[in-house]
Amino acid sequence: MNQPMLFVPEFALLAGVLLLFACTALGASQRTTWLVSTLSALAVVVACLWGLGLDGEPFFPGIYRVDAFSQLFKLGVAVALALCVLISQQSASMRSLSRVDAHFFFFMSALGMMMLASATELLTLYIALELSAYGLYILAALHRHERIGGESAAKYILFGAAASAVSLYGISMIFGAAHSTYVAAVASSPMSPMLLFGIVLTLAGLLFKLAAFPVHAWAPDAYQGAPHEGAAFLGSASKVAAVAVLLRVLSLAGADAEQLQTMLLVISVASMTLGNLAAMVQKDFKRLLGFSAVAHAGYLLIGLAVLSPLGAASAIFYVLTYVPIILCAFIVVSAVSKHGRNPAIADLAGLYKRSPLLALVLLVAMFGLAGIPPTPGLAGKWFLFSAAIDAGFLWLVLVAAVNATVSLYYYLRVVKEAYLTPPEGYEDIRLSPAFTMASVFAMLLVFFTGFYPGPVFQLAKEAAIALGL
Amino acid sequence: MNIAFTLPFAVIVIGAFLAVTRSNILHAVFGLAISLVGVAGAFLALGSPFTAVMEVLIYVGGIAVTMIFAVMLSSVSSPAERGGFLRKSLAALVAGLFLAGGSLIIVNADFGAGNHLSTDAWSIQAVGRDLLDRFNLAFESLSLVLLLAIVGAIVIVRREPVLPADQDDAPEEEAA
Amino acid sequence: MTLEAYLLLALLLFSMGLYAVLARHNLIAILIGVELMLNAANINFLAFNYFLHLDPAMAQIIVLFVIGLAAAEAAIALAIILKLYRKHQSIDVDAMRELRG
Amino acid sequence: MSHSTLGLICLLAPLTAFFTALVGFRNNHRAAMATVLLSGLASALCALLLLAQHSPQPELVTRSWIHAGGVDIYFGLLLDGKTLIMGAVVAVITLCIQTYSLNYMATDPGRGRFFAFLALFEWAMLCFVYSPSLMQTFVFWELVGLASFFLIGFWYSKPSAVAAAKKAFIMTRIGDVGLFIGLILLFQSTHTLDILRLNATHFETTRIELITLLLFVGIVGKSAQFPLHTWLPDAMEGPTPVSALLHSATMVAAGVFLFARFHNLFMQAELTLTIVLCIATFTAVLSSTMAMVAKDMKRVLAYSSISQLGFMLMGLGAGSLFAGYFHLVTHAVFKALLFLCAGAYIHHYETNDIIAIGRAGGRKLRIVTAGLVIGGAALAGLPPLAGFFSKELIIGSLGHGHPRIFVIGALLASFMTAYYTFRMIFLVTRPNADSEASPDQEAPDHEADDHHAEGSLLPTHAPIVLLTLGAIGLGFLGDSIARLLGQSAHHPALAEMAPAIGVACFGVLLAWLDFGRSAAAQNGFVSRMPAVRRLFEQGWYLDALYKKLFVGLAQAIAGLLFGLENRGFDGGADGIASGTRAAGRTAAKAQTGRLQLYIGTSILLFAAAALYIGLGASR
Repeated sequence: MNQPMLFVPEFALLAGVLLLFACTALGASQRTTWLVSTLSALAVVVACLWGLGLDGEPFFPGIYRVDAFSQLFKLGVAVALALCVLISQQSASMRSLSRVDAHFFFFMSALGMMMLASATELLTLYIALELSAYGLYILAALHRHERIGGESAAKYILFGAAASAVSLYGISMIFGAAHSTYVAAVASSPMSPMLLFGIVLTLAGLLFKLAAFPVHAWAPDAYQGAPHEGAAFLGSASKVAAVAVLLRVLSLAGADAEQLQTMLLVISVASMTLGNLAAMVQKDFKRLLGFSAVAHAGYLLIGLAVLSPLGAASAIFYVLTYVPIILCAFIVVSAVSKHGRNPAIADLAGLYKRSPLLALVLLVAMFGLAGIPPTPGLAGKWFLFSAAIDAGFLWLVLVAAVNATVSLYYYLRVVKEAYLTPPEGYEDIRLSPAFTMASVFAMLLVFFTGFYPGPVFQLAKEAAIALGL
Repeated sequence: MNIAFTLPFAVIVIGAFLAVTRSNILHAVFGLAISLVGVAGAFLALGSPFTAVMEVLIYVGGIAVTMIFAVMLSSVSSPAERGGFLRKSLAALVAGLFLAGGSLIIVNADFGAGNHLSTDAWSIQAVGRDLLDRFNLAFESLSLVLLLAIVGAIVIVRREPVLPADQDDAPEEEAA
Repeated sequence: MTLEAYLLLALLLFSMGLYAVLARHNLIAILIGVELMLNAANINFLAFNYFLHLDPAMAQIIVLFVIGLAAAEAAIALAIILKLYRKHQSIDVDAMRELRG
Repeated sequence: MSHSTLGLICLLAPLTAFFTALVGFRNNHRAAMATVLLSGLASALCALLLLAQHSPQPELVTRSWIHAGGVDIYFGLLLDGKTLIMGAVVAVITLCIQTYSLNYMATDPGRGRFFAFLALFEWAMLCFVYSPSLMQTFVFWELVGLASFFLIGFWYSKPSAVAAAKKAFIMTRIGDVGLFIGLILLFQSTHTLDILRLNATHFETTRIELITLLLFVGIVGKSAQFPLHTWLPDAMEGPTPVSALLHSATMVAAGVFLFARFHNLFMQAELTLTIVLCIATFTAVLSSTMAMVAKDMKRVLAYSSISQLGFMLMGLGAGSLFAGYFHLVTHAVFKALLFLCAGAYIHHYETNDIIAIGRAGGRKLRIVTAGLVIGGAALAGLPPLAGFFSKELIIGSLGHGHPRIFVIGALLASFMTAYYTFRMIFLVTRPNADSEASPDQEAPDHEADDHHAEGSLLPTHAPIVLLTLGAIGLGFLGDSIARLLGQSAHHPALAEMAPAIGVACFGVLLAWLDFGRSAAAQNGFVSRMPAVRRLFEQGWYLDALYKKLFVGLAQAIAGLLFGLENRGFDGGADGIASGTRAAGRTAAKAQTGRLQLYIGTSILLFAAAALYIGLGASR
């Protein structure tokens, strides 16, 4: 395979970036930009599908790896991007002036995330991390209700900047201890206190992206304060990229880093417990999703913490199937929202009467998050739990199962609101074709992976093998 | 004591001290600038004149000046640092613990036989070559980052026009 | 001078930045703290490179990039802070407590 | 038609009906009801045909779902004796109840949705019963619980209904955690999900004790055994047809069926069996005492369900698959019958109170009263009705090689069952306005306000008649059921049966003395001991205890974690729910809104971890 071809998904994305930059610069209308953006995103998805089988190193050796692992994650990012772009035709929750420009940030950030999946050198990785994060910071600042939006964006970027500074300090320690920034070289260098010190500090910045305890506090705020489409992107694509980069860095530590594993397990348990408990008392639907994202970071960390190929494969499967599920939830948020306001859970009342399709999308989303069949949520948990038991962490599974029980409570509260409460005082919702398309597409993805998890899990296993854990 | 180390050391610490403690935000920014000049000195002492120049140009010339602009735009008089003894002491505690723990790691670290002053002359040519060779991708991405930041900053601070009472676009406030 | 001296200097700078992040009321002052932390990492990179003579160009390039990233980050953060000021008429971190619970 | 076609129709009809009724006929109740009824008919026919064509060898109709880690996970049908019987029972009883609901729910504004959920319930239960793999078993076990949540909470405008639905869901989920871990452990030890192969596995280690114990935790939750039984009486808040479905062939039967499904595994675990026997016997006695004083007709039946489930588990735990299974089947029939009768009274007289129903002239509903008497007699275990045979077998199986205490417990529960059943019957059929008994003013209101459509009575009476016939005749089918299960039917000798018949007759006699004869005070012997009555009425204070326990625990933990004062617990909701929510509120308080606190905590924790790990590595 010649070198430029390895880069096809990124090139497609870059072309989209340039087109959208042109749209921004030339002052194209909102509708034109949306069309350009949607078509480009589709092209990216196609490019990523085409690129699934690629393998190679397109640059100087050791900097950037294109393999089954990276390509699968790129596909996940691309799908999330396409769905987010598709539902941002109106973007009522965004400041009216920014609705054209937002697409540019989506694409930029997605480019950073794709690079994160492939980067095998810490500097490249750090730059990709920042590229993806800056796009999200900007997106988070565009909510039309500026009071909440500004506060959440300021908290997000300052917390993020501090976390990435800690991370960079950690990378400098790794550089000093391992005499290199190449992941391969670091992985083969002998463990020293300083190296572990560096790895843990680096993890702080990466766990920040995943919204795991204790660096989770930005998530509910950012979910609540970002415009709906931005929050959707934040909740889906960013999670995918975070898992990719975490797996990459954890493979540094090797399988025998017992204390590191202990730390990750503690973080996992704390994340899921805190996220689920706090989600229970939320009234704002997006904030609830924010806390639920913290809980899901906890579940994902089970797969990462066991540091085994099976664990990695289950985490990959979980996060990939999580994308359409969480996007279903955000489609509902976006469609229910009136004048771009954040919907409270009470605003979902009688959704079943107001828009049956939307109610079904919500049902699918909540069942998926709760892990109820026929969504892939159950298969994902099954894989994660079996990996944990294989590694001998029965207690962890116990905690996670109790947590899943607790989480059902608030997911079902949402379903109950939509199906059992009468829609008094709320008018019917008319879905635009774009929303209908996005809903159907997202639900198809959920049902497909729910009924046939086999193919995706197979891909996840290949990815885990390519990672070489 | 080596003057090449102590001078930057003193400048950095004094500058940082100002930056961290001055309640007038303008003074704090000046403190940051002083500290960064010291960091540039340290870079020089570490044999890298190129980065030292960049540090002064970009950081002191760019970032610090931008901050001053921001301060000017937001308010001339910064918010008073009220009380907050508890917050300060807690912050000092966390920072102090980090300092103590980090030094423990550093002092105990073993850097092997290669730990001595380097005499290699660092050429700007090598930097330039590597930028276009090994770090080509990072270099390109950095340009994207800068583009993103410029566009983003403009988009964020752009003022929203107050539209006529259009049903959908009327700016609404969240209930107080 | 030894490598350890430079590393300790960087650590001190980092801790001071950390203190600023945790203790200051003013959002810009918090940002200043972050900049100090980033510079501490930069000193680390160059010091390691200089004393362990690892790679003639790598550390310099890293430092260069970090400076660039810091500039971009500062630009975005300042823009957000400015916007916040317009809405709240304040850039005190204590004014940002609407999102909680 | 081939078996696979029949099976697929049987499973897919309710699912199709669910979606059609829910999405397609949102505003057309008539069409929704017709669709569901047709699907119920199709399922019942297919299930009966499958039963009629059974082959001696188990048959698998499956489709592979996913291949992971060397294990094939598939979905489909397993056709053997156990599933065929249970499937037919589920499908037929569901059909009866759907027919019955035509009248019962005739004027309810949400009847289309109600029928849709009935279809969902049936689908989940059938898929659970016919499941060939662990995965499918668990998936549909959960869905059964979910569907019951929707049905119990169907009258969402009643806060008590919502609370009951929540309670049912939470209580059963507690058990499900155990079940889930048990299933995973089972999978880990055997590396197969295939139920047939699992049942053929022989375990060498004591791990089987742990696994079966965990499975039993799930069963305790689902089949409402002590200490997780408190949800079942409250589940009465749903419409009566739902109670009928829930208590007979679905929801609670799922637990017992699971036990029967894994009977071979349980037989390998001595310790678990003993625990099962203890809990089942205790539950049977405990809940019978509560039934003796309840005045709400549905509540009496609910307590009796709990105790009969205890009986089934006693039979299974004593090692007799046939006895327990047979009782599961007969109980499904007569309990459905009793609930439908109760529903007819409640519907007609608009009260749940037995005494009030009797005074209002309950016996004038002749067909219903006949059903109540026959169903009650079957429940009491009077020969030659269905309940007699199966209960006899259970007591017989307990007699072989088990401590005396279990037999005594069973006889005691059997006596109380006869007593409270006939107490109910006599109060309804022989009302006595001069007696000491008074209708309970605080008894819960009758169900919905305005479902009074006196259309054709056929949909009400036909299922009652059909089930009455079942309650009379099913007892004689024991031999064929035993053959289907591959067991030999054990016919106890008359001498063995004597004690059981004796206590049952004694119970009836006592009920006659207390309630039946014309001069009776209609104030049972229990009621004459106020302290005992209070104890029984309050369900041995277990609900209050749980609430105190869980709320207290949550408060203690919350207080310990954050040192905050606790306030604002919801008084009404279930203790566990409000306890967890309190913990939730405390957890949400940790999100203080202070940015620097977030950053500080994070850095402190990460630095601590980094130091611990870094310095730990140097040692």
